Amino acid sequence: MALHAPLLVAAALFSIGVGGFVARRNVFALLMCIELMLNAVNLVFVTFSRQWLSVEGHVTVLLVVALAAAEAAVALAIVIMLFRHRETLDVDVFASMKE
Amino acid sequence: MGETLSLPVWMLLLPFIAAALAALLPARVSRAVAGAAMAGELGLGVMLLRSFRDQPELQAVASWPMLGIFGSTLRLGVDGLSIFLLVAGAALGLLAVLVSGSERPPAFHAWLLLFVGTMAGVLVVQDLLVFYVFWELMLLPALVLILLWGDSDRRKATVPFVVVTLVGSLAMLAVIFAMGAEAHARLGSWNFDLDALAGVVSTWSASARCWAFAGLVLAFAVKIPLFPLHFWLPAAYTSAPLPAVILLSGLMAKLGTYGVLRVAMPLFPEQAVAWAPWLAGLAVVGILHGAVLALGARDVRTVLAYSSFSHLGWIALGIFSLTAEGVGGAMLQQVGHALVTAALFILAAWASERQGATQLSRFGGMAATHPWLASALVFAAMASAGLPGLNGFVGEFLILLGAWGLSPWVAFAGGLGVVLGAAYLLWLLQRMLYGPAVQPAPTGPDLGFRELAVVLPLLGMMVLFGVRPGLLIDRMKPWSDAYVLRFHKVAPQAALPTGAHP
Amino acid sequence: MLDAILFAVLSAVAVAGALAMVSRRHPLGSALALIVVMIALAGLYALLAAPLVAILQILVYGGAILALIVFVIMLLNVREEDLAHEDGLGGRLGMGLTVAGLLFMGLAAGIHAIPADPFAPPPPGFGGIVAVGRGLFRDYAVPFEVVSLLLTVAVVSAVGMAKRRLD
Amino acid sequence: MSHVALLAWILFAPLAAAALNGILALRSARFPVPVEGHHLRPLDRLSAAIGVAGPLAAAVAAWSLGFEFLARDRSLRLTELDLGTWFSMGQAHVTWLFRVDALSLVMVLVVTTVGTLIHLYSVGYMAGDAGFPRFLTWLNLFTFAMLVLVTARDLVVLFLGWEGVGVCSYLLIGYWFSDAAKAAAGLKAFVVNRVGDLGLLLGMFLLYWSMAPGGQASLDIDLLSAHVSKLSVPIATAAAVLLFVGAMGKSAQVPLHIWLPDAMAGPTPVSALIHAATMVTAGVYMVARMHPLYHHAPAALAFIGSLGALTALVAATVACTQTNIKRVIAWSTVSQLGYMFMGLGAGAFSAGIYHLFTHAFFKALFFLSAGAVIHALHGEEELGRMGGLWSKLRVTGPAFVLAAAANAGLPPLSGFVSKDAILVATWNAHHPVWFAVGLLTAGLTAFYSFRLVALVLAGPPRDAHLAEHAHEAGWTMTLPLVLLAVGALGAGVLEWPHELGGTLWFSAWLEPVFYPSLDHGVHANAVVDIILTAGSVAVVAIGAAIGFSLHARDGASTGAPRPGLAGLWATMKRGWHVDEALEGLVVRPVVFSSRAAAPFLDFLLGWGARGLVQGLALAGRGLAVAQSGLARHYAMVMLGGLVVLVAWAVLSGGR
Amino acid sequence: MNTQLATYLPLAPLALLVLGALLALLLVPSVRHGDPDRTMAWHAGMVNLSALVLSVTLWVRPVIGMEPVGATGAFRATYMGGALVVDSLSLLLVALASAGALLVLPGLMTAADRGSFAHGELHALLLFAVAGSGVVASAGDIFTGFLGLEIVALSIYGLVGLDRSRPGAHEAVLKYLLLGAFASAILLLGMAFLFGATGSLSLDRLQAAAIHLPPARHGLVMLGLAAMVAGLAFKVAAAPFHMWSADVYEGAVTPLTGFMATVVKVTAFVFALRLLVAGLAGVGIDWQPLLAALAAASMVVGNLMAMNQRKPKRMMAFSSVVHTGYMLVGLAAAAGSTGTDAVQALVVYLVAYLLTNLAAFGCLDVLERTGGLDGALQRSPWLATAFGVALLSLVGFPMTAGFLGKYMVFSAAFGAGLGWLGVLAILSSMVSLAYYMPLLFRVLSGAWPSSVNPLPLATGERVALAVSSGLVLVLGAGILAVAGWMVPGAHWVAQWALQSGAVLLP
Repeated sequence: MALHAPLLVAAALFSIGVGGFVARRNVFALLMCIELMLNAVNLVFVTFSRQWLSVEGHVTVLLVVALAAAEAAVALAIVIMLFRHRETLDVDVFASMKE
Repeated sequence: MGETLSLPVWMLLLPFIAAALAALLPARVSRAVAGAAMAGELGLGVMLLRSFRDQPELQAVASWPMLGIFGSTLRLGVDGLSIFLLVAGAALGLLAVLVSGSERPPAFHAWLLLFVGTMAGVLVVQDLLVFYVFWELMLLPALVLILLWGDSDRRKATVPFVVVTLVGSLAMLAVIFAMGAEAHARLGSWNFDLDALAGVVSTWSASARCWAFAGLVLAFAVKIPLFPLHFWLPAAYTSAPLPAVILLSGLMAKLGTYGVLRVAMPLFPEQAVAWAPWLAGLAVVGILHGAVLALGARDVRTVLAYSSFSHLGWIALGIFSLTAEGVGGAMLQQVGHALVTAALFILAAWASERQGATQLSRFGGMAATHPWLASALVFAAMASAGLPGLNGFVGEFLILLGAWGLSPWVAFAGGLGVVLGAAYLLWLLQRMLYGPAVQPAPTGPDLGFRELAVVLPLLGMMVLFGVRPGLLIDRMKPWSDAYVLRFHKVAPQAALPTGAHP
Repeated sequence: MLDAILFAVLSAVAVAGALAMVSRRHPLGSALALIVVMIALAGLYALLAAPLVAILQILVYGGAILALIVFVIMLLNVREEDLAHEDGLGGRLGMGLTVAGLLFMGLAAGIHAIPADPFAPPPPGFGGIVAVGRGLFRDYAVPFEVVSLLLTVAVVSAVGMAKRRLD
Repeated sequence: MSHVALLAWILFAPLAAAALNGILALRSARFPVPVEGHHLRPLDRLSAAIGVAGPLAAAVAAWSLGFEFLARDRSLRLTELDLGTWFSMGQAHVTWLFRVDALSLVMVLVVTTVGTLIHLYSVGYMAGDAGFPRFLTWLNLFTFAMLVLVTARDLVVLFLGWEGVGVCSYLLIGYWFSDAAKAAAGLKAFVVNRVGDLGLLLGMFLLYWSMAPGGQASLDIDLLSAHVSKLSVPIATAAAVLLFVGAMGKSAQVPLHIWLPDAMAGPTPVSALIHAATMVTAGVYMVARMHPLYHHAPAALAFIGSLGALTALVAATVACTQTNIKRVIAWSTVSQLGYMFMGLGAGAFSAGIYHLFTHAFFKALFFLSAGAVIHALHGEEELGRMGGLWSKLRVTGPAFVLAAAANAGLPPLSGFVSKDAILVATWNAHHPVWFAVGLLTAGLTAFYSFRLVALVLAGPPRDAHLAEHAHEAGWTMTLPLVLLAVGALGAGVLEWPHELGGTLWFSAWLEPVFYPSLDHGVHANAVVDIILTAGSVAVVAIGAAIGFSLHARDGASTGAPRPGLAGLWATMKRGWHVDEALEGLVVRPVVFSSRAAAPFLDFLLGWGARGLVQGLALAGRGLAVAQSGLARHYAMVMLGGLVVLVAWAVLSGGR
Repeated sequence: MNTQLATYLPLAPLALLVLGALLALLLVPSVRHGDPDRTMAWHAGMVNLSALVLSVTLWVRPVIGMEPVGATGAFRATYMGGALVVDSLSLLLVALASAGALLVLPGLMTAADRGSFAHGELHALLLFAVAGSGVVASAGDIFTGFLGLEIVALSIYGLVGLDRSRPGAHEAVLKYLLLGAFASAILLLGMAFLFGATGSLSLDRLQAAAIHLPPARHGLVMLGLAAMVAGLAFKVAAAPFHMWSADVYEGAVTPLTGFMATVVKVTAFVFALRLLVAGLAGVGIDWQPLLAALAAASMVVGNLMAMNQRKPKRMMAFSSVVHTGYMLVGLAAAAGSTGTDAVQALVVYLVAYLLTNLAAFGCLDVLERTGGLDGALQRSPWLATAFGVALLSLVGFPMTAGFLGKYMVFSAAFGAGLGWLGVLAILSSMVSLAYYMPLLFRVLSGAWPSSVNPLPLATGERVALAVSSGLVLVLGAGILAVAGWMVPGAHWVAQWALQSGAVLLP
């Protein structure tokens, strides 16, 4: 099993996440797209640490997971605040500032 | 290399120090301080003149080592080109303070002094980067003086003035960087000294030098202003307060031509020779265009503003003729026009405040009510029209003479400016002074003692320099002769034209 | 050989799950799809000699984060009309995925440029809890501590924003 | 007293007088004293004394210098006053160098002598005018400038005098500046003169640069004259013509003559001194002074002569039709100047100068006596209200007649001699056309001169009331008339033709000056001369007779002699519409561009500059579409950027 | 004092910041009596001040364990096997960050009094943000640095989101967070590829690996670079990754905007310096075009957008995009050249930019709060003067910090053979006049409603504005060095910047 395959899978997942991010309007969907991208990144890390046989990649993955959790926490807090405020999960509603 | 402190350095520092003082002191005192400072500046200038030797090279040189990233050594000094402009700057500064009302706040005089100081900086430094710094700083006092103490429509006036000027000087900045980088690559260290750069850029490709020359000329042409970059001028001149306009048209405009002489042409002689006819053409267009506009203008200050534009065209024409006569005449005219334009603007302002208006339609018959003011105005106007025996003539004559050396047609077209000049000046006098007295009649007394004390010396100098211009040109001649010789080398036919025969 | 097949299957599941997640209208659906992706990824990690990461993937992600998301969705008891009415989602997705496809092509091309030398067999215990733990707490103590700081900040921000007005 | 000192006196006495009078003028302008009637205020008396003393001193010095010269060998009749360098740049080295030789001395004598008389006259004429000192200031200053002009040895210094007299004339024409029309007339005079001056300047430049390659570039008249032979004929011609353009302006040659009739707005002494005796002849002097150049350029001479002939004829026709006493004389001056140039064109320099000399006397006399008439009629200038004054004006009347006769060229008056010399010269120089024109002009001249005499003096008064109160002026005005009359009568002696038993003292006096360019035209076949002279005298007599008889009848109108001529008469009266033509061709376009075209151009420029900024701002607005406020749009843009970066990485990667 | 302990002294500023932040958390609930807001503010101020003083002192007098690097007086100390680094650059960043926090603090307090900030969190988060840039400053490996950036980002989210008074705040924080997370993911992807290419993320090992990197792996490095640069471009708001900035700047309360525009951006640039100039210095790839393209895009787009803005704050947002472009010019020059000139230039520009924008946003805050910009000169001359100085510095007028920075960066660009970029930068300076000058004119000569009273300014705000605009002039006076006169402040900055360059390129 060579180096390329998992990398390609990661690239695919990342791209799908990106595509979703630019397409969706639902806050949760957007958050999950970001999670997906982070997971793709993790896959890349794991793959390369498999290649280098260095544990650094694994450590990094764990830290990225923590990072993801942190971001999710803040994000969900914002979602709660916004929902309390505007009764919606639609991101497009928030476009008062432009040009 | 000279010592670290010399007369020019003191002349550079004095206005800044005085400005700091004037800003902090109460109004009345600050005006006195400003006047004293300018008088001192003038005194220093006279001392400098007394020690001046009639030789082409830089004199009273001071030099410092510079911080590496800024260049090698900073040289300050004066030569035949800059010395009289420096002294004239001091004189005009004194004049500006004298005519500025005592009700002006301290800040006003502080800014006036800063204006003079920055212009002195432009005149004495030999390092292009520092030259640029002063060149830019010079804009700030002008801007503030107009914006804070100008007329009602000052906003409209300053925007194009500032933007166009800054655009021009940024073009110069680009060229400066390019040259500095070349020096950095060639000499191993940043160096903006004019002489050093002249050696460095001479190896550039023709097209590169063309672009560089164009950039520099653009920066200076805006200040002169050279047609078609003059559209900012009338609004700025007419909305500026009197003391500011004295410095604007008296000296700042000359710094444009000074820059061409000092920076643009020596660095790129071939381009100068190649472009001279076209630039001279633009200058002539400016002469005529300005004169025609002045003929049609309906406001005293507008007439004078356009006349200033037209006269700067004369100076530019002399410079671009690249003949000893033309360049010398231009240098003479730089000083001469400073006198005349200052006198004209001052007298016109006094006339307007007595008439309570600046539109010519509301003037008339002033020669009957204010004979002395009228006589002074006629006198100054005649000097401005280049009447032989007054200081306007010799310069214009030499310039036209040189222009013929470049091309008879240029001289002819420029000569039409002599006719138009007489026309618009006399037409101005006709509308202001002659004819039946208008209603409401001008009020207030004729010229008082203080006003005479201001204006008589000016008129006196007009006669003096008209009859004995040697007092000035004998200082300038060595410089201008040596200067024109540079262009022999690159193009003999440009330096001593035989006058293309019709 | 078995690895290859497993890898193929898991990758297929992951990609399919990802696509499903992106295209589901209701967040709950997307969340479930995401869970599938993560489990598949955990499998891939295991295949790539990262057992600990695989386990943590399932525990932390499948457990904590997803639970958090679902919990919030429930907490807000979002009604159907509160959802973003994703009219024209298809079109946007199409466009988004096309551009993303460009990105994928770019990444793929870049990946292809890498020399694909086969993996050396991992040393025993590689990616095990001991190795990773030693790395985490000795060599990479600083990042670890920084992450703790990060989490603190996250909590402070979250609380600060989410708590009701003091007055 | 040494010659140099005399020359200094000649130059600076008037200047000093001008300065002193200037102070008085400023003072009286600032602290005005009311005037009553035609009386001099105390201050005016002082300034009158100064103002007359200045030119008088100059005149005395001039005459003594003249007699000194007579005592000398003709080759030594030269005096120079060197006041050092004026300016020096490149090859242009100009010095304050004043020189009096035979030619200059003639001019100096005319200027100072006639000038002094006119100063004296104006003391009476201007008495009671509020600005009396100012008037004398300008008059003195003018005298100084004119003397500089005629004594300058350097063309640039000459140009100083040239413009100086122009300014003084501007100020004097507009002397009554409260009348906008008069001031405007001064403006017109100055600007038209400037057009000519431009020609003069360009001529100097051409000479300068043509000498420059040899390193002999100079504007010193004598040096130029010495090197003039080095010039190629075309260049010499071009330079000569350019210089002559200057003369056209100053000496009112077609088409630059339009300013002179309007210049009559000034007080009459001004018309007499500046616009008859001295300034307007400056052009003639300058051409004569540059004679080596013109001798070197025959084509230029031909041009000058032809233009002179044209001017003489045209002006004469116009003079026949004028109804304002001063305008008649003004047009006649233009015509006489044309005569002089015709003479120069024929190469008869001394004849031209001689006509200048005599003309100064009789035309000054003409103007002053006319002024006396106007004075007598309380400022009335219209012929339509004159007539029948012979009995009233015992001194002025005869002087007026004498002036008219001299102007017409009736023998034995000075005008006859000088005009005859020119006519003969044209014939001998083989310019029959010029001769014919000259002859015709002579007839016309006689006609309008005596038309004027008839309308002013003869017949019953057209305005009884005016005639009733007419009175002779005081001695200050009549004395100059008498003296000038003597001059107009006797000046002819100096050049009385051989054939009539005279000697050519005048041309002999000028010969050392004109020697280089052989002064032909005078020594010729005596018989032919006699015939020509007789012919001209006949024509003149006929013209005079018609002119007088037509207008001496009582009830004679100032208009066309018979209705058929009315149209032509009107055209001629309008000066052949030259003024209107120039107005339309030159003034209108300039005014239009100054009011409309040029400002519009500037508007466009400013607009373009602003447009540049606007354009950028517009581009910005286009860009702002992406700034929609929607997060996913921003993300899309970012994604685009990322794709580009990745593409760059991949494409430039492998190497 | 125990030398063992003394060797850890250089870590003091960072430790101080972190502990201060945590202490603030403990203070939040406990302070109930007295005036809790003031207490918290004093706490934050003191911590920042002492961090500033400490780092400056350490720079002036290095202690044991800080080995000199090169001849410029630069130094470096490493801890825990290179995981933590304290050198001239990191001390400079800490100093800048805490100084920035100090200068926005008064404005934030006034805003908090008006708005309904939860003060405790406010100051805690501000401290955390500074601590985050402290982490970036002394991170020994890229990932730690990235975590530091995330700390800063998360605290900014919190700071923006805390403000319940501004309607725009929620929207701002939402956009910022979503796009920020998006960008972080991209950045992480790049990091992963870089890891793949070199096998490690720690800087010194990266340096070592970069020097003899098999060409076959260059592709991977490029891929990683592309993604990381994209992510960083978002953090520094470089076009086309800038679009969030205008909305977020507008939505956030102005002092906070000032903090974002300055400290966050500067921190990200320091990270970029560490990664690109130090980390990958050796690798034989030239990615100048990448940065040059970003720089050009930022200058063009920023200018074009800024010209059309009616709200000064949005205008400033886009103008700061333009300035990002200038900084990227410096970065590109640094990436290209091997000398330290470019790095020094960039660092000087960072300092100038920080001071200038802090002054500008500070004045803008006060002015907008009280009756707008028009004719502010009559209302309160000193404030108008400060704003004028800031604007002139933004234009790059001589004798202001802006000119010094521009001069050095542009000349560096010309020196590094990026002449076209230098010319473009100068052109963009020309264009920028079109939106800076009108603002200046409004302040100087606008007509103002006479009803408005002279501005009520808190003492702290006065001091902050005076200090920032004053420092702008002091730094600008550095140009006097042309006359051989080393203006102290400017000279020190130049020296510090020089040493920062030296530690990056040993």
